Amino acid sequence: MVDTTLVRKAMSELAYQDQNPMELYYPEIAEITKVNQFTELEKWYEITLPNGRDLGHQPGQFVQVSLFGVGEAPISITSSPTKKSAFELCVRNVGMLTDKLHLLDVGSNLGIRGPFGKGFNIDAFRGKDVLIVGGGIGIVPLRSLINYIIDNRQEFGRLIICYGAKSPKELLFADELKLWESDPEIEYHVTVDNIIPEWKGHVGVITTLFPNIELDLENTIAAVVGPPIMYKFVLMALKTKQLPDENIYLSLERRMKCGVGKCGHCQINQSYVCQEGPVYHYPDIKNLPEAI
Amino acid sequence: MKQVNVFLCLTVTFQMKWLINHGKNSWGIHSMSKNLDIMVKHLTRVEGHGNIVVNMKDGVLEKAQLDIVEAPRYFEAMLKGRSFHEAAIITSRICGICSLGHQMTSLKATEDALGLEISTQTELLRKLLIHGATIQSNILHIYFLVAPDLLGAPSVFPLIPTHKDVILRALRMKRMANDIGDIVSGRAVHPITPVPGGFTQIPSVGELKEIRRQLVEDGIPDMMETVKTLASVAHMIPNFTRETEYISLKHPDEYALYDGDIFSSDTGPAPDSDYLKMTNEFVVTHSTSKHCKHSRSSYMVGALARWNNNYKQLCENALKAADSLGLKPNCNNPYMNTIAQAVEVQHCIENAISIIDTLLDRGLKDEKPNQEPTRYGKGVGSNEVPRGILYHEYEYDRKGNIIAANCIIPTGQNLGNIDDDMKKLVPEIVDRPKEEITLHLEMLVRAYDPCISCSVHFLDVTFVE
Amino acid sequence: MKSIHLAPENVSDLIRHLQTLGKVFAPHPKGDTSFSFETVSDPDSVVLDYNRTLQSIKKYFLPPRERLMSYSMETNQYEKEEISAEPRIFLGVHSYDMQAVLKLDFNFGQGNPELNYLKRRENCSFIGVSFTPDDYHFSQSVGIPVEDLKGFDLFFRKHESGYTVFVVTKKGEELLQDFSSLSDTGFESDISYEFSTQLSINYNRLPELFNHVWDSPVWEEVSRNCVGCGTCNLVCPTCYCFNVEDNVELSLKTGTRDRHWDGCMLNSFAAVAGGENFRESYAERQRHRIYRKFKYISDVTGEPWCVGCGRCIASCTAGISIVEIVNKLKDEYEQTRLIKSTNKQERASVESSM
Amino acid sequence: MAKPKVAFFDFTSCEGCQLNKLNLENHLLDVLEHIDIVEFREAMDDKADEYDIAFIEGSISTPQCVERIHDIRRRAKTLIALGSCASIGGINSMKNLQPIESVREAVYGKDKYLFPTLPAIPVSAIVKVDYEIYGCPMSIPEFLQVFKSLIMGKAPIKSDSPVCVECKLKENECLFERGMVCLGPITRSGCDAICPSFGQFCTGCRGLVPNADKNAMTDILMKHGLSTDEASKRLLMFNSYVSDEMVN
Repeated sequence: MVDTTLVRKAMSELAYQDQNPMELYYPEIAEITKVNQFTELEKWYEITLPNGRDLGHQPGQFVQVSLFGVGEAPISITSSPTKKSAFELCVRNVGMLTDKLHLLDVGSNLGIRGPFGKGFNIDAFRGKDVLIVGGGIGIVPLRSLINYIIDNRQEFGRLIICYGAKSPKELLFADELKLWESDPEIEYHVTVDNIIPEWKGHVGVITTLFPNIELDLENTIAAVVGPPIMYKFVLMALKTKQLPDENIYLSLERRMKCGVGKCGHCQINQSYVCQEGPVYHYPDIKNLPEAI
Repeated sequence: MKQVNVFLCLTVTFQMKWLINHGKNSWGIHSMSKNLDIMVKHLTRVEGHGNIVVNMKDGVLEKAQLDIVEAPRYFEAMLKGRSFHEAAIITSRICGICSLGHQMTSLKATEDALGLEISTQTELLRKLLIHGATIQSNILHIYFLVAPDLLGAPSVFPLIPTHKDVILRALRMKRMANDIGDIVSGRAVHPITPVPGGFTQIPSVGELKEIRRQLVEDGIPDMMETVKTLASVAHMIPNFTRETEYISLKHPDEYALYDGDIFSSDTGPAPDSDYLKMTNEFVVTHSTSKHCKHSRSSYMVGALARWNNNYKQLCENALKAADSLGLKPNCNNPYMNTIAQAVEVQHCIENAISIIDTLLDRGLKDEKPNQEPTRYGKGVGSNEVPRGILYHEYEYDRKGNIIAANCIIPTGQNLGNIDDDMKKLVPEIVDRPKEEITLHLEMLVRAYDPCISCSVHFLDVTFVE
Repeated sequence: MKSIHLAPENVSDLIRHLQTLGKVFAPHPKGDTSFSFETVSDPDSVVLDYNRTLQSIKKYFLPPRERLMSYSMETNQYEKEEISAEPRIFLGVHSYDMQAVLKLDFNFGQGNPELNYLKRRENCSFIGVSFTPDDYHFSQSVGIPVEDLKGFDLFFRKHESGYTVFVVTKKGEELLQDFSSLSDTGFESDISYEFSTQLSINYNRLPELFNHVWDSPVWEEVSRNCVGCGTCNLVCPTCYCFNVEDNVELSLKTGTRDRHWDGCMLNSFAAVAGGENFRESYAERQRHRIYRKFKYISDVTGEPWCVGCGRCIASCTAGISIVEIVNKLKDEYEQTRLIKSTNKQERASVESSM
Repeated sequence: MAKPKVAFFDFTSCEGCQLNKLNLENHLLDVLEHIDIVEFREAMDDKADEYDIAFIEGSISTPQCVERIHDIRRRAKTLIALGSCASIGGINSMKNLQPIESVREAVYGKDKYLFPTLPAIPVSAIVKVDYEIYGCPMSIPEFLQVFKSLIMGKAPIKSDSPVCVECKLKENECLFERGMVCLGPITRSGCDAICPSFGQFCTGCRGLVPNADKNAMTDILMKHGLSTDEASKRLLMFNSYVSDEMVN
């Protein structure tokens, strides 16, 4: 640890100050303890911090995953905070870091910083019906919330899950999906975009699931996560259903380098996604022109 | 407008065909009954693959041709309309191996055409650069391209484990030479700072001192070792001679590289404005590039030509090196070009040191390049580049844009001479095994160091008997 | 206020004195017509009369390239970078650049205070100098006069006969302690500094203006000549965005994690791995840059986040001026408001006449 | 793990990039630690049937080039365009500015559709290129960066910011300040602004950044003293190959 007394002294001379300066950019070395290749593109990892320390995250938060020699990238946590001593990530191979991450197996090390950002405000969901709307890998952070609710089922009302993917092949967490589907306490709806002969379920974009769902408008809180293009349509559809904006939470993706509100990449108008997001209360951002 | 032969540096095409019409000399007797077909394919790097084809039937040499076919790159057309600021940038791209030489020659031509005077400091720095480029190119040729032949290896890579100290020495010498380029001109390949009228930026005193240190502490001892290494394999160099006209620059006060008059070993000096009379480009029907001649059917340019014309002006240690490597004045063995290159390296190292001393003694001055033309018209630049004498000629309009350009490249000037050497060589060695004949032919082409791609060990030999 | 008089020929003596107290940084000539802050090795080469330096002193607290750590890819262990907090004295700083440092202090000191920045900021003294505004300076329009003393320990006011050096802080007094005895003079600003370039709107009203101009056609108009080179970001003393990259050694066994300045005008600044770019057009980027200067952070701090140094204007090869943009936005906004209100009046009068 | 098989090929070019590889001197032996060079015409006779990584230098400028590059592509797992000629057409593409319609027809006959712009075109106009290393000559640090990435099995970082960025990071005095005109504002960085750092204007040898606005850049050049003709010539020095023409 760096002795911060000197710096604190310096800080007292600065025009602005609030707390002790921090070493913001140094990761903790964690270990991959389980791996599961979900699809061609998505791989699931269980990560254990040194001494099995609890990550202490909220559903919807992310960590900065770093691989030495490759770099760092923000990745959503997919496990529920109710799972202690290890956490889980599910990674789509879309970039340089994820490309390399996909080559790693059990026993490999990686660097972790975080958890960062704001997750879903669980208190707002408590006692309410919960509508989950997940598109594509949007289901990854939502799974953390879903499993939290399942683990604390009595604290919440209905649990309605709407999950959409491009094709059946791209549906993640297949084993859990079966559990959700068969769980009488979960209203599970799934759809795929493209018509595939062997797919017997619903076909169409995710909003086509909505007409069949009855909502208790005052008493339902929605959590929406998906690709940028999805938000416009989902929000429009929810508006049509007359769900109040105050009842909607959503998570936004932006480029991030630091995770601590410094590097500037994730900024949406005046809001830093890594600080005030990635999960936003919809009324807070609906007037930000750069948000959606 | 004149077709520019700039691609000669990269592409060599010549064909020869003649009848051996007598059988009375020493080789003729043996060759009377000889049938030989040699096809050396893929001489060059690209699809145009250069081929050495030797075809002898009943002792009569019917065909001896070296084709390297590559599309002309139209530099002459590219230069048309270009500003004098851009000419050297473009022409340095004619050849990455002799980019500095092209640049220097281009700058001299532009300065001649526009009446731009350069300072003594600029001239000294340019000479230093030319020394760096000459060391670099000669070392590359000696160690990477010729040494494998002399050591019986297919390339330099197998020599890394077996001759690691030699390879490391070669790399060190190359780095040292490139450092001169990097520091003085920004970059050894396609130099940056030399512009018409001077330099955009000059090195610092500290940087020059560092180059000097390298030249003294590494360059000189490494060169001594180089001479020893070469001396140990010099017996592998074929013994072949042919009376030849040698053309190079000649300067009254120094071993001419940057400056001087054109000088022919046959006819003596001529001003560089006479370069057309010295080169006399002519079209051979079977070749896309022109040949050159002067007082005979062909002439040679390059290190051996410079040695023969100017050896007296080399530094003492260079002459000693020549002596220990068996290089004598008026040497007519083209294979000895490689040895002449080594001798030049010795000279360039020592001369570079004294140029740096002069620069440091004078004190470096931050000078702006002189880019205010005093006239617009034609100008010629000539330079000794590693492979021989290089000419650029430009004509500028009143806006400082090029109207016409001409470049004559050393490799092109040597084509006829290679041709004539082969005429004499093939019959002399016709009795030997084909592999050996082929190797001798390859080594001959390589000795001229036409260009990395034209001379190296990628000659894929195919016999078509 | 305490002060000393310093004849021009004595400036070097003072610098030599300061060098006994810490490492001294000051403006030096660079290139043909430019200046840059450099470590002083020869006090006589320092230039106190300069228009602006190519980069502000930001480069000493947030280096253009900075190593964050070195690591081994075999053992997954890393070493932190040592950040030196040696005493440093910055001489010849203009008021706007000082203010820019204070603004960066906010950016790096609040939220998650960053040790790297703050450690470098520690043990620094600042000596200001007055300047003659040129065609690009407009600091007064953003509330920073030439003789703004905030942040300085000492301040040089230039006269015909040399400098009056004012003592601003206790630390400043200590810097002069063994150099010269102090006299007491007032600090009346009897010199007036004319700024030829000015915002046509009081900076206090800027956040309000920026409430209305998001959709202004001015953004497209001023971005027409923009090539997105990012220069305006990279010369700005209050821009602090950065990128982080891993670089490995040729052994492929060890490497470093480095950060370097980035800019929101650049292509991939807002692009995510999936390919989406959240600010695709130059106009959108320009708008973001200017909103960061006059709205986003200003809403929190109450100050413009532009210090009026004029670097972005002076160095824009396309001739785009932040002052012109703001003035145009204001004009355009006022005009549309006028049209709206006139329309309303007209309508009202039409209606009443019916 | 077996060392990757690496091959180097050259097409129409000045060979400067090949030379620059040999100019790695200080790193050359370290580089060779990681790879097996199976084909490198400049330095050896050997040939191989397939390559893990093929580096291509030079522009495509004849039908034989096309045939050969297809052949190399088939045999290469990863194909990399090395230097400006291979990656953007480079200085060779200046000849594309000449009227050569008839030449095209004559040279390529019915196959001329392969060459809508003329002989000198980048490798990517013919086959899929996995990565590009820009520069005339290619920059050694960038070559090493890509090389290391490939050996590590990760995608190399591709710079899409302009040379201005590197100049500003180095605190160079802007060449426009010195009365020069420079293509730095729209030229892809990665050279560490080597030319401006040595006081020479950027010639655009690394190609243009994505989204480059040539019209706006022409305006800038004209604002700083070039005529329309000079401005467009300067812009086209290394960038005469226009990719949108290839679409047709």
